[in-house]
Amino acid sequence: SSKLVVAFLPKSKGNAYFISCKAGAEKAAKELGVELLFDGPTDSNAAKQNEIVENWITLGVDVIAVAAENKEGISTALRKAQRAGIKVVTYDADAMPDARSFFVNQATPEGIGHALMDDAARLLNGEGDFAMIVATLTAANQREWQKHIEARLKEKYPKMKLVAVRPCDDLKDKAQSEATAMMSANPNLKLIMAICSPGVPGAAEAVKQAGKTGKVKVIGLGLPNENRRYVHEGVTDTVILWNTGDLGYLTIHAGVALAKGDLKPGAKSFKAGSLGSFAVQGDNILLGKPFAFNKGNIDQFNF
Amino acid sequence: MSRYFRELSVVGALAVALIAMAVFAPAFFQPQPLLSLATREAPTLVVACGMALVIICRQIDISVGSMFSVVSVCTGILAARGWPLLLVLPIAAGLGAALGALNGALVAGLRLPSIVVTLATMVALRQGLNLVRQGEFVNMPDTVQWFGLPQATGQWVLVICALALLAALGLGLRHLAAGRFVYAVGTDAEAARLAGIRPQLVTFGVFVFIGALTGLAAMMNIVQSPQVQPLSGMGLELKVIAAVVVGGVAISGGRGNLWGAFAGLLLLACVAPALTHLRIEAYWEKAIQGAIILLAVVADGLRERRQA
Amino acid sequence: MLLLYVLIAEWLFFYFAGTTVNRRGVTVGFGTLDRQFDILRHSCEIGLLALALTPVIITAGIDLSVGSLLGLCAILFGKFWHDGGLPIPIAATLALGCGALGGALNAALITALRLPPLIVTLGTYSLFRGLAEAITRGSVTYTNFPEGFLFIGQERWLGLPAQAWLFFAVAIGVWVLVHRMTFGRSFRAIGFSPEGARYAGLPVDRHIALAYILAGLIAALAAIIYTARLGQAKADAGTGYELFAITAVVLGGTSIFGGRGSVTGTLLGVAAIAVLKSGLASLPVVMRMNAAEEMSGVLTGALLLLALTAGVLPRLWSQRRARHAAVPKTLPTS
Amino acid sequence: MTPPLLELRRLTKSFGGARALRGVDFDLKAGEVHALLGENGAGKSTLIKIVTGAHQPDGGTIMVGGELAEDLTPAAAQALGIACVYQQPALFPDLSVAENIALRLERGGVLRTVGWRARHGCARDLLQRIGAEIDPATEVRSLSMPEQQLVEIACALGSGARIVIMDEPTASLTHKEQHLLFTVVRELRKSGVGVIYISHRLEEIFALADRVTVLRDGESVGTHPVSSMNEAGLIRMMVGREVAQIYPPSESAPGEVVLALRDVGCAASGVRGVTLDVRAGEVVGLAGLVGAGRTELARVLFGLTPADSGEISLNGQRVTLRSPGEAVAQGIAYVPEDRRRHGVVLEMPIAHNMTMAVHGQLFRGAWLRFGAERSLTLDYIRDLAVKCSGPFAPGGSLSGGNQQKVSLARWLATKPKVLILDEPTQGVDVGAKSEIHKIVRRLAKEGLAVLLISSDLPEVIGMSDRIGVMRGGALTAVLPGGADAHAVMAAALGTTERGAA
Ligand SMILES: Nc1ncnc2c1ncn2[C@@H]1O[C@H](COP(=O)(O)OP(=O)(O)OP(=O)(O)O)[C@@H](O)[C@H]1O
Ligand SMILES: Nc1ncnc2c1ncn2[C@@H]1O[C@H](COP(=O)(O)OP(=O)(O)OP(=O)(O)O)[C@@H](O)[C@H]1O
Ligand SMILES: [Mg+2]
Ligand SMILES: [Mg+2]
Repeated sequence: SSKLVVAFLPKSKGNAYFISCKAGAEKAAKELGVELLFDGPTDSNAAKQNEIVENWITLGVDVIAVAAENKEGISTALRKAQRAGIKVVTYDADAMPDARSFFVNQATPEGIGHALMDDAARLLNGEGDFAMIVATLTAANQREWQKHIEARLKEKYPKMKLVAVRPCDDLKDKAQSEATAMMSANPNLKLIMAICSPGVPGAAEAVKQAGKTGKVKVIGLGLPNENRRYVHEGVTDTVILWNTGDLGYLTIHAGVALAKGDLKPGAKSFKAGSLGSFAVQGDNILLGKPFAFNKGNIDQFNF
Repeated sequence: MSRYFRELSVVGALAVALIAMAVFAPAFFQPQPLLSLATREAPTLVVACGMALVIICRQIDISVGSMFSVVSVCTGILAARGWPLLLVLPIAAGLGAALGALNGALVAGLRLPSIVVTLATMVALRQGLNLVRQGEFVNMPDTVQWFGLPQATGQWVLVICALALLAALGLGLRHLAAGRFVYAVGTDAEAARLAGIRPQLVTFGVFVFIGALTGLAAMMNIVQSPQVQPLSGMGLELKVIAAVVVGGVAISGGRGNLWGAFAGLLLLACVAPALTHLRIEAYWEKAIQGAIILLAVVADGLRERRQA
Repeated sequence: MLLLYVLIAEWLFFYFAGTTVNRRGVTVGFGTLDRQFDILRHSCEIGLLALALTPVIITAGIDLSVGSLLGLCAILFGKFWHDGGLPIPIAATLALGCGALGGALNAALITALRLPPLIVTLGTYSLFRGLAEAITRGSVTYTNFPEGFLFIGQERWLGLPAQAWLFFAVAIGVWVLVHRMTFGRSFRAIGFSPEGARYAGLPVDRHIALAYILAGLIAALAAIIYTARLGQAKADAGTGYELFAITAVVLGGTSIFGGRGSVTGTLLGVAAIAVLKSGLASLPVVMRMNAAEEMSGVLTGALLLLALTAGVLPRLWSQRRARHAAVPKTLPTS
Repeated sequence: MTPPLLELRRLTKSFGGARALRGVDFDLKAGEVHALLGENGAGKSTLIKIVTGAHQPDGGTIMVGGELAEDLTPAAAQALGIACVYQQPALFPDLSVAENIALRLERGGVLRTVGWRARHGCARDLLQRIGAEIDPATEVRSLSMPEQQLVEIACALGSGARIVIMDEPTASLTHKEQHLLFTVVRELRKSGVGVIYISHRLEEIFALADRVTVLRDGESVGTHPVSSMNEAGLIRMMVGREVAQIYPPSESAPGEVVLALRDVGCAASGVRGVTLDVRAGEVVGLAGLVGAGRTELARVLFGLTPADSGEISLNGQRVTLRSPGEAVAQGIAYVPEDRRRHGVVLEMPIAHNMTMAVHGQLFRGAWLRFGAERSLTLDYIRDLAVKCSGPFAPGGSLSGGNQQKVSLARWLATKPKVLILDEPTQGVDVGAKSEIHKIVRRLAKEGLAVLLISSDLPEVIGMSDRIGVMRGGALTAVLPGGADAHAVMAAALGTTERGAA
């Protein structure tokens, strides 16, 4: 066929977050008349990501868009793709700069870290104990976010204390167990911050079951659909995220533009179909600021 | 007394652990979190009962995790479509039993080694589920959660159901002829045959049984939260095998009981929350669980050596 | 032998169905040399574990801990090199030593205390992975390995992916051990009848220990290759590999009851799984369903059951025939 | 006329190549004790296993109470009223005595509940009836062999069967227990039960049985009323030749002491204070009743259960034997009693079996040399006249006697100084038996020290230069070769029991 082939690699393909990215990507692919391949590991596994990319190289796709599970791990494969004449963009989580042309940056780690920490501080009036639930602790962007959260905490909120960080293996059930244990171990806990998407509903379910709705607040990074119920019930206060559909949409547009030669290194801005223009900072295409979903606005979104 | 030495020593270890918690982290003992813990472990307990049966029968089933996921998702979809739970419940058990029957037919009918058969069905079922569902969650309506009961009531219902199942199975294993057959076949299938038992039938039955129990456990799982995650059964097989073995069921068959398996499960299930309470970093969890398993078997080995 | 035909059929099928010429006139897909090399590259680690497990399973044992040990050794290797500041070769040697030590722990528990291998290695499965996570506190990832080291995992040497040479060397080593040395004989005797082997004066415990220590050593080598391929050492390395390795070994005709089995069978088993997985990923139909991984899982499971069933069918058939043949003779004679 | 309780016609059964039964006829009437007699391996156990449904016959008919019983399974046989005491107790070691008895006796649906109290009561009653003092709650694994046998007997007794089969029930019983058993059997007969009674002890048969059927090499050679038979006649029927069997004469003059035992004991296996010398070129027989501890002594010498007291010397040098490997290195070879489990690895080729103990010598540097292996194997196949389809036929495809030769070849290949043979001719046909005897003689002539354990009294007496007699783990007497059989038996039984035997 004469269609361009764009391959879109999530960290894990069952994750609702990436499924919503895929919806935007599909929309863009349709508009642009390109063929979209979507494949990824079912669990977040760096080795499998590599294998999929290498398969795509021998399949001779035109563009590969990657959310990197692990920076170093994937970069070798991506460099190989570039040598084979394939255009590479990353989204959601970046690879090494020399292994891709552009990174579609949903929000800087700093921006995310600050937004979460500031929101936590706002809810607790800058004072009290809080805990964190993270994914596997091995995911690079989780580490990055955690680092910025802790930096912000140190710098601006001396009266707040991070009492526990527990991994949930990207499993909601595990997040729930961990949150339950954290609450009983720390009676003064005021807030749980979950920075992976299964973690937020998991923590919310734990708070709800413990009958501590309102006493222990839940915030985190997550999808509106997964958290809608808890936000309405008042268990979860705020969910912070960017528009994931737009992220997928923008990524495909950037990849195709790169393959067609419409987007070149050094560009200052980039126009992506119906979404209009985006700023380009160096080799980062910026999606915009993270968005806070709360009781007031969450029903306007469906992803 | 000495007959139940093995089970009692696990209970002893559990008691020591709980006393230690009472001294060092009394906050561990709060009714609500403990109820939550019990609720979440309830499905595991049901599967562990089935696993104990299978291992006593000198077989093993490592496909329970995959069966659990498959039944969770299938019945989750039915429940989400508004099928009445009273109808979904037997479907869950039936689906589980059917999957178990597949394992049972291959193991008992063709006399294939159970570890390999269930390894194959484990991989095939898990990947089959991923193939069809692509890892997607099933969203459940509110009416399904806790069977539509208030949360606390629902939690108690689940815990009591699991304990009732445990009690029924534990008593049945000891006091029903069928239970004694399982021990007989696990001890020596040839001697059982000579005694007029049909070992292949018992083996088949045990696999059907663990399937049905896994189906029930899946049902107990889907009523607990508003979403059903297809990965929910991941690693369940190793967790229950570990619990059963720590609880004194001999992997060589014919020895052990459900009470021990129950104690073993409690011991392992307490590790993660206990670590949180003792403010030990989470990364030690797996290592500690591994150490508990090894400790249990090493103790067994040493005891047997002394006796021999 | 059946497996060899399956493998050839599989390969030919994917060669014809999975190879296309793309828009730019380049041949792409399964039939390209690059893809064949990728298959080789990606099967090295699981292949090594399968080789490690072959002698163990021939002794009627099992080792569930090899995947976890791979993870632990990868982490230790990274730690020796990065935190310990040791040169790569020394770090690698130390990691290999740790692998052998891990195998020795299994061996000690299994032989000295006569514990069932399934349970011992289930325990060390958790223990090794747990230690890997504890050492890195779950979060440290060792990266930035020097180019020279990454060469092993990512570049070609004498035309083949560099790690393939290591893999073949180990394969030949294990083949010689199992098929050309007395150890292999001993493994088989132990697998068929441990008491029989003891009564023949064979050092049963020492040879069982050898099988497990070797398995640990090979798992450590797989860890180093894995690290070199991905350029990172992380606590989750090799998760679930043990199951694939066991599948490959059993598919290759090694009996889980011990005694029977061959290294060539294991290699064929590894190849059959790898070709299936990679081949499916290049079929357009499967690609559109984005389900190569899942489909290959389902098919591998089915293939395994098929192979097992094919193995027992002759037995069942002869039993049935014997029974039928006996029927006329049992009729009353009066 | 009422049909016989049990009627077997032209039963045949083969195991692989070995034909265990070649067309056996047999019948059992109500209210009789019918003895079944035959040499080791004659097919007695096989016959009764077919009757109890444990084995399927290849051909022939089984009639129970005048009705054709087809596709007999153990459950079906029990339903027909057939109960059996097997030669090797088929009990569940992990279950209690009461449970074992109940598993045999209780019938009904799988959902029937277990009445523990009734169960224990029933078990206690049954055990009392046969006079066994065993607590029904103990686990079977902690019982001794004779106690397990008693539990088996209790099972058969309690089943209310019309046909009770006993396969060497007295083999491991003490004198007192035997008496109780006899009473039980007579009681059964009185109540109209048919009893099939297998025993090698002729005196028991004369004391107990009404009729006797003799099996030889898988065929029935005749059924006679016991009253019309005498001992010599029965033996003639069993062996098909005169009793005075020809054993090859001793040709060698004993040389230096090769193996010297001084007060050797092993607490774990019950061997106590054994003092014995075995010289080069000498065959020392070890006689004793089953369970006398001869195998245990052999296991001590082979390092399987190392000695914990006393001294073992080889060629005048003190040695410690802690593992079979060490024993082999010192030049001790042991041809074990249970050849199917210990003697040969059934699944492995003959060649691999034969070279298994000489890996170190034959394969330098652990590297297999197939040529050397093949020629060594062919040599032994020729020397010992092993009947096989080739050096790579699996060990399991051979008949018992040929398996024994393979097991023997394995140890001859090690060029041992001391050869321990444990029941070398058990379950071996007459031809192979005399071949093995010749081989043993030849080896002795070549200067080997041979320790021959055998339960076949004529064999020990005929083959040995000296006879050691064991009882209860101790060596109670050393008699000269060709000693009187009664003297040997007296030593084996202990003089106090002599009169009863
Ligand atoms: N399961 C089996 N597989 C192969 N061969 C067997 C099996 N059972 C018995 N045999 C062979 O069948 C023949 C008859 O054995 P059987 O046990 O019936 O003899 P027996 O008369 O009971 O001897 P004994 O007095 O030693 O008990 C022997 O040659 C024996 O080796
Ligand atoms: N499997 C067993 N379980 C329990 N006790 C056993 C077992 N085998 C043997 N014994 C007991 O060990 C003791 C010694 O038995 P051993 O086999 O050494 O006797 P033996 O003289 O070699 O007799 P034979 O060789 O004729 O059977 C006996 O008291 C016997 O009852
Ligand atoms: Mg017999
Ligand atoms: Mg003996």
